[in-house]
Amino acid sequence: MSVVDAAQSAQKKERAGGPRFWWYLLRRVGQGGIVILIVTLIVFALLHLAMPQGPAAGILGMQASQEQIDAFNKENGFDLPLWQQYIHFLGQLVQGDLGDSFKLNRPVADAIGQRLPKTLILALISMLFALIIAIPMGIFQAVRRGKAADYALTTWNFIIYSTPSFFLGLILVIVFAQWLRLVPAQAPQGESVGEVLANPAGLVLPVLTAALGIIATFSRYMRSATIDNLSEDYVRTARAKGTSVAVVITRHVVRNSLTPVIAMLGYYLPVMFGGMIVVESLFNYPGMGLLFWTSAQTSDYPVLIGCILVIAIATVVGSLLADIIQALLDPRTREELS
Amino acid sequence: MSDALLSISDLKVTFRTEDGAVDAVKGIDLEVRSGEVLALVGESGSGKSVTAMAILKLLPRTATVTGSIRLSGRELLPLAESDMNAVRGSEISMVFQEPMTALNPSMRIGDQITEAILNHRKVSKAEAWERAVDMLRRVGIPDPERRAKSYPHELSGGQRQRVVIAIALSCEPQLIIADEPTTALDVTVQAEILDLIRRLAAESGTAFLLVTHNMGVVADIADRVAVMFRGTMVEVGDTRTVLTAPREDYTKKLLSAVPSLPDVASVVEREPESDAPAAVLAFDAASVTYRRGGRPFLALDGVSLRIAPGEIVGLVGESGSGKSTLGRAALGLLPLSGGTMTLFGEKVGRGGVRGRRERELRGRVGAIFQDPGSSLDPRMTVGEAIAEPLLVQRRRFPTSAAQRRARVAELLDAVELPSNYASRYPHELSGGQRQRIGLARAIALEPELIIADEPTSALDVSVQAAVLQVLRELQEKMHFACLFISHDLAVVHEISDRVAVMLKGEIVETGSADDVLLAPQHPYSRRLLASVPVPDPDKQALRREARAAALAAAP
Amino acid sequence: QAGATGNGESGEKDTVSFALQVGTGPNWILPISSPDKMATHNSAIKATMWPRLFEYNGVDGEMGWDKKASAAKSYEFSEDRKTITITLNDLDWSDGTPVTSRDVEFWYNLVRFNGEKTGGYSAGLMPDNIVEFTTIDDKTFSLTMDKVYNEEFLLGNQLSLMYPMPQHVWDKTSADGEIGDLDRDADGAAKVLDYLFSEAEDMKTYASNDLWKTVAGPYTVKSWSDSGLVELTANKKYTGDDKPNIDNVKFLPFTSADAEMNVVRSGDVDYGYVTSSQLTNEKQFTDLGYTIEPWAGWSITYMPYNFANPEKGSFYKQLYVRQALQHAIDQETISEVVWHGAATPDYGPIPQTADSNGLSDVQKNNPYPFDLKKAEKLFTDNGWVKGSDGTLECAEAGSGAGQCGEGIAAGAKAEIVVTTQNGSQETDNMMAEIQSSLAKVGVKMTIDSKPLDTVLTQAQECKTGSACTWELVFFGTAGSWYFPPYATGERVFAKDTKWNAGQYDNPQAEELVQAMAFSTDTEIAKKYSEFLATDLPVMWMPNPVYQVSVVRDGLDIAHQDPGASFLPQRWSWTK
Amino acid sequence: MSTTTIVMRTLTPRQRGMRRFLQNKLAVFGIVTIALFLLFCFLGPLIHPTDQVHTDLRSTMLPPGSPGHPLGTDDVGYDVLGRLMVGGQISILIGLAAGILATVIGTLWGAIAGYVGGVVDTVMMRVVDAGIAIPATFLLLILSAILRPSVPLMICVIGLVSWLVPARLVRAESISLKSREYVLALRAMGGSHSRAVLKHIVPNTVGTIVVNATFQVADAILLVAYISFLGMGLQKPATDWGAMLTSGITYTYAGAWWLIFPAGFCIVLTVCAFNSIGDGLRDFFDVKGRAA
Ligand SMILES: Nc1ncnc2c1ncn2[C@@H]1O[C@H](COP(=O)(O)OP(=O)(O)OP(=O)(O)O)[C@@H](O)[C@H]1O
Ligand SMILES: Nc1ncnc2c1ncn2[C@@H]1O[C@H](COP(=O)(O)OP(=O)(O)OP(=O)(O)O)[C@@H](O)[C@H]1O
Ligand SMILES: [Mg+2]
Ligand SMILES: [Mg+2]
Repeated sequence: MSVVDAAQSAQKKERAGGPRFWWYLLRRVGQGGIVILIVTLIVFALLHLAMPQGPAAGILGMQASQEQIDAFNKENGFDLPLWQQYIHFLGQLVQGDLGDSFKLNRPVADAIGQRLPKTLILALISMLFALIIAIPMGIFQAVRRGKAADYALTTWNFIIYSTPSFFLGLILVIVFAQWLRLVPAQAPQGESVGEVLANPAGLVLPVLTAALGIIATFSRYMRSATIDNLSEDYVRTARAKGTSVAVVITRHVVRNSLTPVIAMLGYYLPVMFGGMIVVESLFNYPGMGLLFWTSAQTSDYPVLIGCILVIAIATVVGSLLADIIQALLDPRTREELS
Repeated sequence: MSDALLSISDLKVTFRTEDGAVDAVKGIDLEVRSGEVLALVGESGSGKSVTAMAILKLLPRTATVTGSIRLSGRELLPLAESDMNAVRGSEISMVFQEPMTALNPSMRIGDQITEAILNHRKVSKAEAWERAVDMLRRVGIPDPERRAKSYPHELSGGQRQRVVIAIALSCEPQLIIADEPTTALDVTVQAEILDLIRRLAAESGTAFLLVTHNMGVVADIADRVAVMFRGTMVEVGDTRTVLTAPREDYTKKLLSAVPSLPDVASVVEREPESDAPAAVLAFDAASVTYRRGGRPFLALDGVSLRIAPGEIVGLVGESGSGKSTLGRAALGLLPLSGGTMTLFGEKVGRGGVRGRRERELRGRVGAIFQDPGSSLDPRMTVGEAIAEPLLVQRRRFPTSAAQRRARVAELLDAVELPSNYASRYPHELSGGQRQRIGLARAIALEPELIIADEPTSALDVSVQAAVLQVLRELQEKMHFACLFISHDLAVVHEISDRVAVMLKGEIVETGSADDVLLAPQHPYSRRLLASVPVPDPDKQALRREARAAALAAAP
Repeated sequence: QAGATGNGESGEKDTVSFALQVGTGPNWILPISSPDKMATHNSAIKATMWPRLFEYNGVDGEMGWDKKASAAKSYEFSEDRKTITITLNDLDWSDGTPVTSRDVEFWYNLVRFNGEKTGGYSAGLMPDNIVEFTTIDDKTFSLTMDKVYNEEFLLGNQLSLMYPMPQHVWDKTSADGEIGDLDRDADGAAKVLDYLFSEAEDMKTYASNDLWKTVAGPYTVKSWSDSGLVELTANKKYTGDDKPNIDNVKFLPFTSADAEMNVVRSGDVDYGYVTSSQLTNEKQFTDLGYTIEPWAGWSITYMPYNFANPEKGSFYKQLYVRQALQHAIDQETISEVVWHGAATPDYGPIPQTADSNGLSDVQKNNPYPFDLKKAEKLFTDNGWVKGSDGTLECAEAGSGAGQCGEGIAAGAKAEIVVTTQNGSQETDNMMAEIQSSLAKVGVKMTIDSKPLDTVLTQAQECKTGSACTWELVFFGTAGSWYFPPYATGERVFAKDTKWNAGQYDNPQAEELVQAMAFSTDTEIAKKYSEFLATDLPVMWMPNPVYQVSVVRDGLDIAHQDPGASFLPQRWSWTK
Repeated sequence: MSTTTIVMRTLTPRQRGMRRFLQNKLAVFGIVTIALFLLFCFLGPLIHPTDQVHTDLRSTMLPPGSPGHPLGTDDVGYDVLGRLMVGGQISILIGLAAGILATVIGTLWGAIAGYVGGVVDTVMMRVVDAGIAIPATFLLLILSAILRPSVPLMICVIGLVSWLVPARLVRAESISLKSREYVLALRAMGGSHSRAVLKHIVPNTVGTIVVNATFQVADAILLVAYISFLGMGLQKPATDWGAMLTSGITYTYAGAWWLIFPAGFCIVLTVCAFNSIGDGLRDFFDVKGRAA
């Protein structure tokens, strides 16, 4: 056996699940930690450079006295030097304490804890719905590459992608809720996920607004990944076995094309959350995006930082998950995992 | 003609491309008989692969195929796609060149074989699986039950090629088309695969249409040979006749360009290696360690090697043995993790000269790389590429733009290219021309040492012969020393004064080219040498036996 | 879904749904607020459960004492006008105990010992200005004040802050603590308030916590969600005269005005609002079965000039400059076109939206009507000439007649920066219009728009000692300043008060401002109105309505209170 | 040489790419559309001059077809057609400038990270990851609370939130390019690292860069629109299509379609056009996957 074989057989002993995998996982988690640290730095710096005098006047409103403002600043540590504030903030963060909202009469963790599931459920449904449409669409386009159907779908996707979602949402509301009166104009109003799910009609427009853009984006990814894979040698091998084109696509190509698409998913999370601001405000669905929006308007720093952190963590975890799923789909990357 | 299994007549293939129609195959006739191995040879682009793909109707939609292809008398060209699927894999199968990419990376190999079986045989999944395991065993994969559950990346190149062959064999087709099945493999592995093909042809009476450009392979395995040249069939005939007494000029030219090792001489007494004190390059117990996935990997393991001024040292060994690593270390692209390296008598690297002085020393070393495609920046003109060393080292050799232009013309002339090529881009040149540009760039600063890493392995034999010729002439003129890395033993023999053999990061044998290549001492050197097929059927038959004997003797 | 479920065809309508303004989700229940929980709806909702001692509002069309909704039945001043004796209505707490003087004292004690902690507290005023609280009997008590106050000021602006609170239930320091007279000493009062605050921090328990079940008003909490969806239901034990007509009131929070309007258009809200731009097509809503009723606020709208700005202060200190700028504001057209009629011109410190006897004729008749020529002339008469780019430049520096004025250097340009709150199209358009008018005069105006909170913070910069760079600030998209019933200016225009952000300082004005609180002269308000309307301490701006309400046909909401409060007990279904 | 003659006859990749680009109907549509929009926005005001500085409260909300106002007027009396032109100038300008800024930063960042590798790469890429993990809209919202919106500021802000994707793409290419033999050759002859990055790595990622840049421009134009929607738009009298659309939406139910659809249409069409060009350029630069 050659050197290559020897090296490979050595690696074989340690596949996913072996100590190398855990080492890899550890390293990735460590890197994620660094990413989150950088996020906190960016956000912290941004907020405090932005408003050196602190948010007190805005928070306490016009009726508050100077003494009350001073007391507020003292209580929240806004009178300390910036770096001390940062260290203090990190210290609390490590203990899992996101602090208290200035405006909402509750701890940040509580506020996010209540809003996050609502946003997540909406995001998840939209994402699933979008992928169920986008993946077959991309494959279809790749197979029909250059034909009229491909052109038509590409054009459609471009148009949807190019339409600002607030405009798109508005058009959907006008058409489906007000003209045709098929579905309600606002999202389900329940506090819990269960209540939200109990009203599927209310979910139609918000999900559609969020999903159309995702479909446009991901069907393009899927299309080009599929096109790439269709020109791979293994497709030729499969065809030489006498496997029909349809089977080659479903059995061989799809799986390999999904890999890059899944890798994109992890990084799409923040974009998704960002888009939720529009959907939530348009459909009266008080989730994370809106929480962030109102907090930005009212300088509610703890909530702002909390939201960004949650999303940053979600993104880090998301891309880690995407990598792991990718490895499950593609044995080649398992190699990279070790 | 009735015994012809496959008969092709007046096959024409035309591609519609953006530059107009390309006639890839211009009306060829060919026959493959049952149980024979027919080799299809010819230089790159002559239409070998297109012919092979046309038979299975796997050409892209841009291709127009005319003529007739008959399998056991049945015309294939008019068949519908579904009927053709019944033929593919069942009556005719195909083995492709690149074992690395020919398999679906995310499917277990057992499943990939089973798929072929289930496509054509009405058997249960379990039966098919059993048969797949059996096929793996037949192609010589150890522990086939376990291997069937592996994914392609877990196998070595040779094993993967065996799997591809197993897929092709799985439905016992009458004909297997193998398009360069061994080109991507090491010579030792290539020899194993060729053995396998020969055995299968003999055992099951399957006919092989073997596409190759390697005359040694042809000599080793083929019953008959067909020679193609630019889409036409130049010569078809019995292997021995074609190789030893070619009729056509093109065949003769092709054969003469193939370098070959002279016959094994009797074992000569070796002179002990004399330590020339004035080595231009000397490695002393040098080691290089790579980090792979966080773990160290020793790619060079205590290597000692010296190159005297004006001397050409060949470096051989199979893939992954560390040849390129050694070359890169010599170029200063990799730091040594142990041992020392001396350039022109001065120690470089850790503890040696550094900074400008080191860069000055480096300026006295030139480099040529394997791939003529990637060794030139596609966005730089030939002139810019050749002038780059002058520009980079302009502190040492101050030059004006005009001087550089003049020098570029001079260098182009030296590598026998017209000077107006300076304004061309690499993609406007052929592979051989590109490699000459690489050569011109390497000698621009009149180096005392050139590191050449597989400078001709990507070229056709005839082109390779021309490039080697230029290199040799330049060396005679300029007297640079050269580290010549190659896996082609014949080429190395032709050009080198001394040869070093590498195995797993170590140099196992050094000596004069004749000593090492004609009378190897180390068992590995011997095995390596025995695996190289020579383009002479009779000699090759002898070598094959010798190799078998050597293998049997080895533990 | 979340709409008025009781509005269906079927029988009695016993529910009404009210859309809360964006970002005003109710988040506080205790009558004493913490400083950061001062949202207007909090106090309106609280007042339906714990009636104020003196409820002042404008539901009758005029700001005045609303006896029906108050805890006090009558009052009487002593000879020296320093002591006021108050008699309480026959109200009972929902547990049957009567509302007594002790309950008022309880509020007084908690606030007096915890002033700094409570929202709306302002040193020297309520309750610091009460020198003695004397309980006469269960239903009567008297308050002795430190000074003689203007009667309207005392009742409308000071005593209206008091709430009787159920001392017999709340006067404790933990859930199972003893009820006692803990509030009567400073230490105990602090602990009691801390305890009540900590309970009030937990919005989830508002409907279940026993503390909040003891009410004396017409309503009690049925549910209260984290997102601010509040449902009130009639207090069955209510013994007052202000019985509710509709049993259930739902307050719906919204995430954006767009969302709210979509819901209104789907018919899921009984009493909501729309942006004023909808007034361009009222029919849209009348067709859907709504009536549009702009809700005017008891407010004024203005932009403070920053007299303390080290660079530009001297520019704004020139009365002719302020006059010229004021002449360039076309309040009538802006109100009519930009606000689509949902704003009223405002020329001085007394709200002009409801009738009041404090409004002077000078203010009413606009001392500085829109006149670009006059504006330009004011500049050119004072030593300014137009430069090549059309912007005025000071040519005659100096403080004499016909010169630019003290502190303005020759060559100084007439350039102003307005920091304005963002997020409102009407405000943006108004600023664009003013910018355009000023450009015609020769004044270059730069607009810097920020979120409201940022604007407010910036406006305080000069006071907190950080950079003092702003020139004019606008925070009046929904009115700049809402007054208590008696529209005094001591917190806006007095020399040292916090919200005199631009540090306006005029001894004559100062005297009038103080007199508003202490003078017994009934004409004092008019003098004050006249002086500030002409002296221009701020740039007077059109005063937008509190909101443009849409009310479902058949719902009678009486008059909308300019004080931005609402009394759902007065609402009724007429069909 | 035998191959030379063949090579001489064929087209250069550039010409080949050009032809392929022109075959892509969407890409041609994109080019034509952008050209028309440029004419409309920059030459249009010469043909249809309007006052886009001073408001005119006496003629607000005039419907299309009113004398002198082919597309009507908006809520402070600006002529809508003229406003589309000046708004378009700004939208396109911000889009292009921000797209280019993002591309330049991203390219250099990615090329250096990929080329240097090791710890530097790790740190640089963690910064990129951190940037990606914060939704751009979130950053924009925070910044909107702080800064005074102006055209240069918007360019910077959008540029600063959009360089991350090109940085990742270029890094990936840079890693594969740095082991190309021409880079090795340069280093072997003693060439400097900066020469390797600037002369070999960056120019060879040009395909990726240019394709991505067109998408960046499209995204930047969309982002400008979102910024307006989120309340950080430009102050009047300056405007952009996003601001026009956002303010027009207020009048949806007033039936003032001319305040909504023309601006919306312009955004959708330009963004579409830039995307189509990017798609065409992908074909122009990339031969991969043409067969089959
Ligand atoms: N899909 C295609 N489109 C256009 N031309 C093609 C296509 N495939 C092959 N050709 C052309 O057909 C000719 C023959 O190609 P072919 O692949 O058969 O060569 P070959 O003999 O197999 O060479 P090699 O030894 O390099 O594999 C070449 O000139 C090639 O450029
Ligand atoms: N950058 C690298 N990182 C990690 N391992 C490497 C790297 N480059 C080479 N190797 C490993 O080092 C060993 C020697 O590689 P090298 O390229 O020197 O082999 P070679 O003899 O040139 O082979 P070939 O004939 O295939 O070119 C191989 O096992 C290879 O996998
Ligand atoms: Mg071939
Ligand atoms: Mg090598």
